[in-house]
Amino acid sequence: MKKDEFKKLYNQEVLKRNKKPYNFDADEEADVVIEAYNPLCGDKFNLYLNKEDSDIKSAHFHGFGCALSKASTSLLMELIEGRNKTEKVEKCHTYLEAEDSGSSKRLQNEVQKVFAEMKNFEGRVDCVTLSWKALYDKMKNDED
Amino acid sequence: MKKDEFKKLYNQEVLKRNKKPYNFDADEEADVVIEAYNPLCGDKFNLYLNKEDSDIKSAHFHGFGCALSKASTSLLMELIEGRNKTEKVEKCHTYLEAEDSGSSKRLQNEVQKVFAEMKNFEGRVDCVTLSWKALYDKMKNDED
Amino acid sequence: MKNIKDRFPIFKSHPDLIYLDNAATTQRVDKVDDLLDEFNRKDNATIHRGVYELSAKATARYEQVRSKVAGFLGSDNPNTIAFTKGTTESINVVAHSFIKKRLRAGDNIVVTVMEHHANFVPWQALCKEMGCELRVASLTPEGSIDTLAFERLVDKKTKMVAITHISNVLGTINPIEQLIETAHAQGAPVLVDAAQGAALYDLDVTKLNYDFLAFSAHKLFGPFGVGILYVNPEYMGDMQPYTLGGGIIQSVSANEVTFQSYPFNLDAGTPNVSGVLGLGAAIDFLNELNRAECISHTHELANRCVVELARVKGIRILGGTQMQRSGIVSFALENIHPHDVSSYLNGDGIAVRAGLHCAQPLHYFMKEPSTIRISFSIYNADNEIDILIDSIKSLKKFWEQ
Amino acid sequence: MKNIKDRFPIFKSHPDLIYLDNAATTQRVDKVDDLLDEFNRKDNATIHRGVYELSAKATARYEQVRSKVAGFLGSDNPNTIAFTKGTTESINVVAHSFIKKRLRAGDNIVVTVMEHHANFVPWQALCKEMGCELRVASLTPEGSIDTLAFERLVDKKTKMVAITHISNVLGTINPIEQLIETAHAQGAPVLVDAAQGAALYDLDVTKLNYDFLAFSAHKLFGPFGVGILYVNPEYMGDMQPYTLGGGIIQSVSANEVTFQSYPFNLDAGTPNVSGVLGLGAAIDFLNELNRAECISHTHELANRCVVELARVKGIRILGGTQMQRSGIVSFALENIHPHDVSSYLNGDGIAVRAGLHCAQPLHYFMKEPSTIRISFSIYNADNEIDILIDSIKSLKKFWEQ
Ligand SMILES: Cc1ncc(COP(=O)(O)O)c(C=O)c1O
Ligand SMILES: Cc1ncc(COP(=O)(O)O)c(C=O)c1O
Repeated sequence: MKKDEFKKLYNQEVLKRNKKPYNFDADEEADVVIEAYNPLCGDKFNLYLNKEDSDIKSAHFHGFGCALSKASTSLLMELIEGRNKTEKVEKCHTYLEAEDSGSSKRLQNEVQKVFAEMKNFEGRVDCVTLSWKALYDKMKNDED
Repeated sequence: MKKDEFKKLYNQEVLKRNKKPYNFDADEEADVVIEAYNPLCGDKFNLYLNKEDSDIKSAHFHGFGCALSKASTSLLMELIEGRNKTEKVEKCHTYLEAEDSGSSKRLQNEVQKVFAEMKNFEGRVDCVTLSWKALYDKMKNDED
Repeated sequence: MKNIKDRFPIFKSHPDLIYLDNAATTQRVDKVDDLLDEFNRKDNATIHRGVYELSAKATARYEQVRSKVAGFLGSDNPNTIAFTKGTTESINVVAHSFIKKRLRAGDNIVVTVMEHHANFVPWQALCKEMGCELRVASLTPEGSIDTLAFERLVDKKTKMVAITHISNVLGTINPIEQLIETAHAQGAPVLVDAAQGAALYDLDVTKLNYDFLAFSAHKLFGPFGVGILYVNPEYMGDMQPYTLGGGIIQSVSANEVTFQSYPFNLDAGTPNVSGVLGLGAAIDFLNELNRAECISHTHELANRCVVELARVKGIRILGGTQMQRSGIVSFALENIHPHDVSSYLNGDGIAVRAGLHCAQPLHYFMKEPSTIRISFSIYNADNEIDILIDSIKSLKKFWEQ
Repeated sequence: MKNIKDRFPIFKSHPDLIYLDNAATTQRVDKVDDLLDEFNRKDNATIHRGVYELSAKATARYEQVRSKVAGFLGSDNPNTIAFTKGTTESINVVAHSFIKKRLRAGDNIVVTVMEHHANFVPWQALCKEMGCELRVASLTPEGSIDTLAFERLVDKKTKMVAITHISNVLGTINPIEQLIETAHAQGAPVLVDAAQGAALYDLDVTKLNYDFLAFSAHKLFGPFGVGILYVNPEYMGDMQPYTLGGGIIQSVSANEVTFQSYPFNLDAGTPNVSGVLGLGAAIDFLNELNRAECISHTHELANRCVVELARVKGIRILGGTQMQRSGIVSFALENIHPHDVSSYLNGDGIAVRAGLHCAQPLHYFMKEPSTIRISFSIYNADNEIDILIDSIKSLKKFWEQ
């Protein structure tokens, strides 16, 4: 990744969300706490979800991570708040698929597209998908 | 090793001793039986020694091995019969040293020289030194 | 198979070399040499969490090889594949990190008497440690597994069946599909030692249904120091680490440690990155080949070799003509020790192996203290058999002079 | 040190590369690349009992490397040296094949909090298994081992002391001579993890008197997949095999197995012959170097780097200025995560590592969740520090815009 690519990508959405992450606090009373942890780099976020029936009433997160993981977790919180479970799983799935397949076609949302492009960050895909994967795995497991 | 080198070396002493090895029989009554064994190729000889005081009254051997190991064991039997222990250790030592150092200077005996040259057999030194090492190790151990 | 030899640089510097020691290690194909050299000079980096380009690229390529190997075995799950040091380490991993904790005194493990030490000693040691029985399946005089006897050995107490696909001494191609069925009928998982077969034979897991499979890169035209372990997804969750160290840790404090999951819990220490990429290039080469043609080429060579050897007086060939034989032929020569034979053959530029070939139990069983092994690969040719036979005949003459 | 860089082919294809990840892996020297390529194309063969020329030559060269490594460590006994996959495997071998059977419940093993996972997790797991205590020596705030505290940890129940020569995060050079004396005074054998030091520092066993020493070829300009274990002759007889398989067997029947003795009982499976010969070439290169000059070169770079970094606002450098520091500097930057830093530096062609560097206990101890590591080698130059510092400053500007 060249420096201007770096700047371009960080500029658009990442730095903004890194500085002002959405719902960045520890909600100790949450119904569900999911840990998203990367042992190789030490990034660790807790995702705090409050449910109402099968809907997510509120989604908060807190922890330590790079700008990419923080911004992408922040985006995840924005997106899932108010959603029901199936929608959430679908969202994560669509997103992770885009990461995997290299296609962002199925992603409608402009913001999501930016994140899907992040896989071009050499060696940083793990950062971007950290919380999405953790949430997806948890949801899938609960289903089974 | 080229084929004519092979033939030259085998011709002189090896084939003779391989066909008519010295004292090639199992002396089940022997005072000492030493096993000389190479696990990689399966060569295995038993050395049967009969003592009188610290002298070797008789030295026999039996087993399975290639022409080099058989001939060299045969030579060893010839050399140690009638010797006392110190002489034996000395003989083996001189010989193994010659193998190691690449020098056959200290070896007086013409026959021994041939064997010392056997280390030029690519990858066959182990065959040649098999019984000599086994005897030497045994003698050294008994000393300690 | 005519132009294949040109792909192997060793024959450029040794045009007269008749290399018949392919069961020990194959020669390296140009593609592998090129890749290794290029990686060393231009792309060298270690993997994981290097966020600079060289390292990120090496990481991506390393993981691509995992997918490639999975595909090579017919699996669409790259995470079934772990990288090891070789077949030997792969088998040890299964013994130590999978089956050990499932063993109770009185259980048994079934192997065959034709196993390479790598697929014999780890099970033997484990059985001894855990108070279990090692059951060694016998062979027919021809050198095939006695399938009826095998069936009787496997029972409800059998916790693992470990069998070789091809014997590295006899060349026997075992009916592994059938043996696997027998084992599965008793609920026993099966490890296939594919060291000798992986280069040319189809080992598709969807057809053969093995649970574990092991092979080495250096026997399929690839580099030393790299091997593969395939683990059935059903058992992946049970795989513990083997060697402990960096790269496999989830979290560690003074009192606690948690590990990543298979296959990443087997990558302790800096991996052999160049070796793994070299394996990838070797598999690319294998995928280019018409493997059916390669198999019939090596089988024909071996069969003709058997016929020609049988004509030489005083030769005993291991295994019969009824068994399924790969490109391997082992024999002994009356009155001339295998090492003397191989030294003499070397004088004619012929490279063969002499000894026990890491298969002592088989040699005891066959009552041969030592043998000479000829093993063919894709670059061998018919006229090499003529030279071999001539050399043996001339040795006999020299010996009997 | 001017012309040294020309010896490293990677800088020909990447002339602007500023490679500061030498603690992870060093670049390969031309001599090693040349040897590997030549071996692969012209000399490829496996070792032991190949009685044909290629194999006999490979065997002889392989064993020569054993002598060379012994000589490199000041030992005149080649059989003190075993070849492994790397430092990690070497340490596991000592844990599993030497010390395990000497441990009784209530014994203890002493390590330090600055150990790499490779020299921490194996001992931790062993202690857990055997009911022993893992004692973790603490550091001064400066990042040096607290030698007084260390002395109190070692007692008559200490069955092993395992310490790193150089911390792969702090760069601390430990007073191993003194620590070894402390351990020996209590009768405890000492393993030195020399992964970071073996390339440049004098690790002569006759001076330092360690009992076990481990290092990896890939950190001394050599290939991946090869490591060294040195064992004091006093303990050689106690070394059991680790991985089981061919090449280490003395004799095996259906019921019994006996093994060869150390170091040959560690060579299970086909060895990484090319890798070992590559290590030999790397040691030849090291022997050519003026190592004292190399050490002062890398120390000067690291020291200047510390000074320059300290001037940048918001930077926390791990370890102090009082400690003995090798060519390694780790730091954290206020408000900018190490991965963001390293991605940005990559944009300027600078390769550094970010994360926990396989040293979680140390990071917990230092209360840093993650750091950026700069590690210098002989081919790095002063102006690279300028570029590094400029890049960090420009990142800060971009971040705070
Ligand atoms: C201090 C230290 N010990 C052990 C290791 C492990 O070495 P390897 O990964 O080559 O096994 C490393 C490097 O990764 C290290 O820096
Ligand atoms: C049948 C068989 N199994 C296992 C092995 C061991 O393979 P490696 O030495 O590559 O670990 C070999 C070859 O040596 C073999 O032929």
